[in-house]
Amino acid sequence: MPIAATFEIEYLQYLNAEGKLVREDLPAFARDVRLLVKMYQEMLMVRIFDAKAIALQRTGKLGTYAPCLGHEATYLAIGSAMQEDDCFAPSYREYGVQFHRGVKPRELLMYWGGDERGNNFSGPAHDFAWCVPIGTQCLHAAGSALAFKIRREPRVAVCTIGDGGSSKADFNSALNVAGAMNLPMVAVIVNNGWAISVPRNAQTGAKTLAQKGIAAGLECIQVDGNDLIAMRAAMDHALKRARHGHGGMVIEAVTYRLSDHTTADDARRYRSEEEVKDAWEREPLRRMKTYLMSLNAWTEEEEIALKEQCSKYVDGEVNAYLETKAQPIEAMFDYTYAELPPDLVEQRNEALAWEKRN
Amino acid sequence: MPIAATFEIEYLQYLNAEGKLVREDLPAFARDVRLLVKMYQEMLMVRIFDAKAIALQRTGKLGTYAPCLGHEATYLAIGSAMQEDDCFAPSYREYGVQFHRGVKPRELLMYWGGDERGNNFSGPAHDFAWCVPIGTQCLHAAGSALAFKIRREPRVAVCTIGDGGSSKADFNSALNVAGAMNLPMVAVIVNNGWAISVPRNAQTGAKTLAQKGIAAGLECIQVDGNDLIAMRAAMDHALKRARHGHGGMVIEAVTYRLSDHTTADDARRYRSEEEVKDAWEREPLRRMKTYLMSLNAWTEEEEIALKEQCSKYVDGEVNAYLETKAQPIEAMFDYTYAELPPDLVEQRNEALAWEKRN
Amino acid sequence: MAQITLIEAVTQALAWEMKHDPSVVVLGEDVGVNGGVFRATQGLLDTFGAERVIDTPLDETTIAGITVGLAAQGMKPVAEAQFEGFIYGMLEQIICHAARMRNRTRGRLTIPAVWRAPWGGGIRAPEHHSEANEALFTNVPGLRVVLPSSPGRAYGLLLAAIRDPDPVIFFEPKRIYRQYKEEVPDDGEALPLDVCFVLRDGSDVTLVTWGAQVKETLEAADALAEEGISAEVIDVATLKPLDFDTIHESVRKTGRCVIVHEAPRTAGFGAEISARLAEHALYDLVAPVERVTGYDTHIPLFRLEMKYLPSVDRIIAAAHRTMEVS
Amino acid sequence: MAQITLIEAVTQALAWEMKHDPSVVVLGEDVGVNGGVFRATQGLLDTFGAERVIDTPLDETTIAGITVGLAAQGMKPVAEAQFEGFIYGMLEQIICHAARMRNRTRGRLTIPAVWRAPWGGGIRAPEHHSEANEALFTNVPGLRVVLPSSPGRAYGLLLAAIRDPDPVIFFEPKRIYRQYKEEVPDDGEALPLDVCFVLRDGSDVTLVTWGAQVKETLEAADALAEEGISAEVIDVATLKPLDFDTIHESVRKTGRCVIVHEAPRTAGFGAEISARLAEHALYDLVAPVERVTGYDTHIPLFRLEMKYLPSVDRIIAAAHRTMEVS
Ligand SMILES: Cc1ncc(C[n+]2csc(CCOP(=O)(O)OP(=O)(O)O)c2C)c(N)n1
Ligand SMILES: Cc1ncc(C[n+]2csc(CCOP(=O)(O)OP(=O)(O)O)c2C)c(N)n1
Ligand SMILES: [Mg+2]
Ligand SMILES: [Mg+2]
Repeated sequence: MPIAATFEIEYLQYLNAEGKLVREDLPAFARDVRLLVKMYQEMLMVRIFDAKAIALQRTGKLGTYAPCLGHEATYLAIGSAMQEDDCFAPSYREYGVQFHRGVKPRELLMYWGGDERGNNFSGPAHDFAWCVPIGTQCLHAAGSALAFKIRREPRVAVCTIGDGGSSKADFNSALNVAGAMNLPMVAVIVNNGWAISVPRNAQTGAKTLAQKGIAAGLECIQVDGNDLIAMRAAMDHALKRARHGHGGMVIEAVTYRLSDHTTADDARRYRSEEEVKDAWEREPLRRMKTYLMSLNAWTEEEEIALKEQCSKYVDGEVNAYLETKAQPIEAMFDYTYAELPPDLVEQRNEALAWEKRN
Repeated sequence: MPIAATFEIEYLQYLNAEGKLVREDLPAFARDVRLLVKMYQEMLMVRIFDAKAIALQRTGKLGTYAPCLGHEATYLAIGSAMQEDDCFAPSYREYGVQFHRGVKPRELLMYWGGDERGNNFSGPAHDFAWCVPIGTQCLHAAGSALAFKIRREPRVAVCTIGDGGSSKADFNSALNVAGAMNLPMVAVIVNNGWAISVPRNAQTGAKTLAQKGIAAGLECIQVDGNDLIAMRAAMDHALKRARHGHGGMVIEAVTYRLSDHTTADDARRYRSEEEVKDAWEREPLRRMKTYLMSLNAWTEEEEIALKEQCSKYVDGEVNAYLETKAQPIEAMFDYTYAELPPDLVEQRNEALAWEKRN
Repeated sequence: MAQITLIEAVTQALAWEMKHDPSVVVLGEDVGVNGGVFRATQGLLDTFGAERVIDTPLDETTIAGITVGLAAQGMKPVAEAQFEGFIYGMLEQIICHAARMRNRTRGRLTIPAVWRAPWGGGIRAPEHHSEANEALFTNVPGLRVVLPSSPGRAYGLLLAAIRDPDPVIFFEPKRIYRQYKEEVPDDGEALPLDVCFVLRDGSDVTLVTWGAQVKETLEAADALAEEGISAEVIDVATLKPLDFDTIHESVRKTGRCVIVHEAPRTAGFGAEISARLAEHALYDLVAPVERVTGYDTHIPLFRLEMKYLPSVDRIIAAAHRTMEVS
Repeated sequence: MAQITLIEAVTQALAWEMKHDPSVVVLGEDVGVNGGVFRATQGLLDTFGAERVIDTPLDETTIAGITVGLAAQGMKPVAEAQFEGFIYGMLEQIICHAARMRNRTRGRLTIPAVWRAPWGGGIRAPEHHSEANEALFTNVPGLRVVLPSSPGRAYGLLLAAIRDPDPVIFFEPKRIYRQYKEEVPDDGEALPLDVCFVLRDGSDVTLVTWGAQVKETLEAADALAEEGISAEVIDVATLKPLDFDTIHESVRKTGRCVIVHEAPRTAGFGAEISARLAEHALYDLVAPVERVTGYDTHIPLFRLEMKYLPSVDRIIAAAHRTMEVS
């Protein structure tokens, strides 16, 4: 029978779970050992922040928190590959990307601590805030990419989405419009195996999540999301294509959610300890550390020193967060519209009066 | 680089535009010439109905009407391949499917004539009514398929969707859930080249629309939608797979909208006469007629006689439609809930009182 | 007989109806093994199996659309939106199809489905987990909108919602999911939809509310009682269709009405009640109607949310304002 | 100066603003070559090119979502829903993001976008092309909801909507798109949002309405005048935020109010106006407030639709009822 079209999804990995290179053609950036060390240090910092945030929640000093344990390589690759004037549209646990883009830990804590000011962060002013409604951020990335294209700015919009989120209508709509309009957009599907309690295979009959891009005519690739080198290489490639007007791309980063979904979740209800133990064998930091040490670029002493340093830094941020007073009640009103309509002025006064009374 | 997955989209055609067979392996049904003649007759009947409906609208006797000129083969193939207890979820111009399933022309006219009773039709009681919100019917098909699967009934749900509709979130969601739950559902993308004024290529960067099924892990195929034999063969295959629990399928039927989008549209505003003239060269009836005549299974005399017969029949239906009185005003209330709540009883009486007054 | 919470009453109602009606299925995100993020479907998977307790892909459009399809083909689906703040993706299917199918087909196809969702603020949850968006549904013909406020009413009204031949939006006030327990016989007895419940008789002022706010309203009634002000408390329970007669009867008696709800004030459902009073009870009203509601702003993240939600004090103050007039 | 229709005024406003503000883009289905199915964007593609007059794929979720993205990055998108009945797929993006972005980010990101849609019944259109669903938006903080009722107000209010720094839902009463022409200077003069327009002064009864219904309401006022009843007619124009003062002032004078709208009555926006009267104008009201509205049913297909829409007779009758009291 005549063939109308054929497609191929490649799988990219440089550094395997044991920290050994599995291919020769190392990309240029990966030959810069100091860069690799720096990225590794950032991954470690993210992991330390994550642990402290969970501890804060457990002691009642933070609201529900979504950890990123196991996603560090994927996030660092995204963050380090992007330019500052590129636009990032996250979901809700991409701390590694945000730290690299200048968001302060205290700001992330403020958001999870129930304070909107955390979204008015030190990162790029054009970046989007956390996006709780799954998948909707992908269309913000597409719209941003369209703005860049209209204004002929060499900028790329990057969105991240989960394996569960790859089922959400908005995600597929975003890929489709990116393909239809040839937008400078990169969508990274962070496939960590689970959407709360729903396993990846219950989300779709597709063999890979990367192939969702085929429906939109986008280039797609599946990458070992625990391999910092492979993820960074894929991001560099995708960003370059997009920046030069060659269109959007879908990257499936295969990783694993080593933590509960959030601090409100108990993953033991729905997945086996074995699965998690097995996943720890493939986690991203250990393999990078092994690799760097094999290059004599990293030592246990440096590791210990760095952990201490990160710990101090995060503690400082935590204190800054804890010392932040709640917003005054007016804050509830003052960002609803650019200018407060008469109705709201009245309600605002009403609320202020109650504040005084109590 | 290692390959994670590969895909192929086949293109199916038996009868080319000139009415010549392009492959040897004729499916069994296509060897039954009497069946082919009967299907041809039904296509002709649809075309005659279509013309009369447009004439009715032009003379103010019908509301906005969506013609199906050029889609006859695709629709007949779907209608004739389905079993009565299968479920059909159409958009708004699949007359060929509906006639074959027992819907009366007068009923279709009633709907376009502004009377809900047209949806309470003589076709299968479980079939869905016309669906104006683009793409939403595809999820009704998926839900129906899920009901059949839960009840272990050997039934298939079939939905049709346009090339434009293939961009709608609901369509992609329907494919995804069909794949994820292995549902007995067949989605036919009727690619007629246009979504009102928007050409197929503005809808998506995908090379084929069939490949949208790849994102959902479904089997997909592209078919010459003007070739009754190929379309019927594809439908038979898809229905059989689905009925036997082998999952859903996506069929892209490549055809062309030879008419305006609806009687409210003027296609000359956005497409060239040449394109339309060229499309007429590939229209479905002529090639079938040529083929049947080459088999000495059809003559000009029979054609003329049939046209007259169809014409008479449709005129009878038109008259039945024109003679139907409008519903009483109560009809506006009586199908809002199974039982009218007190509020509405009051409003109903109010409305009736007004009727009496005027 | 066991004492159960509101969330346990929801589970009990689902289990009863699934046991007695094989056409009932539950679907949503994490409703299976996980038993729902609030455990509303806890244990149902083990009892009824994966074909009737369905974890769907993560897409509200999908959930709403297949729910319509299931219902049209004779099933009785109970769909869950994980939070009320994620129900927006379901609106096209609910408004265009669930609410209209009976009317569109002159009764040939009907949608006996329920959409459940945890609803409202006050649990220190993240963004989009604290909304009171019932007003999205109350202007849509063909829908019923139900909001229980106690374990007993959650059980009886959910049974009624599932058995109702038309689509029902069933919002569960998550703030009081586990607030207290009460005896709820598991006898399959449904409560009537379309009636308001008078929780407390009173003669001076009528306090009308629904959902979690029933708690604050009853507390306000207690405080008022201590001052010698007799407040009648009405739980609307079924917002649409509205049983205005019960409210009207009460206001005929008291001449005063305070409406309490979490949602923003402007065009919140309280407006409809206040409007009906202006239209049908004008001469019964001694004092202007009062609305104690969320402000016309987004409910803030949790550090400020309790300042947004109507408080006992605000309800009492509103009642006092109505009492100033005689 | 040219006389133009309401739809031409929409086009004129779009063209003016695109000419004077390069960040304004128009997007939607068939807005390009076809100029929109009602021709609202007629000629814009030729003048401003395909980068600013954008035909999108057929998906409302896409349109709404990229509109949010465009606006967040400094563009001023004017998105079109081809009909109000197809706006449901846009709600999640409008409610969760357009309406909240400023609040969520403490003003860092804002959404200066407009969503236009032909609105309302009475044109013998197919199913889903005749709805009045403004109540979906009026309870959502952060939005503005605007409904012009004349060529001049369509021009001035659309300019204001595009220039407004916050998201605006702009519904265009399609029934009067081409009903009459009037002179509308193309001078870029915006009209104020947040104010009601008093179309006719009167002293006996206040008729409050918006959209296409303004026509029937004015006709009713004429008929009433002939009986010697002086009716004040107010076009609300901007439903949210509501300029209640103008309405209140009028009712203070007349003591009577009839609210007219196409949407179903229960929880329609008329309820908010009636409620505010019950709360702030109780002692001004001589007669109960009246609502003349669509019934609490789906607007029927066109053979019956005119029996659904409020008629001049029904408005007059309601006014008479208010006059019976003195
Ligand atoms: C529209 C919407 N529906 C449901 C939810 C509730 N919810 C929050 S996270 C989540 C699972 C997401 O899984 P995935 O997309 O894989 O991302 P991950 O959490 O694994 O990073 C769900 C269902 C939501 N936030 N938004
Ligand atoms: C949700 C929705 N958006 C917009 C429309 C308006 N509309 C009606 S038909 C149509 C084009 C459909 O094109 P296609 O899907 O290719 O089907 P065709 O009409 O070509 O058969 C549009 C945009 C609609 N009916 N529903
Ligand atoms: Mg996941
Ligand atoms: Mg088409």
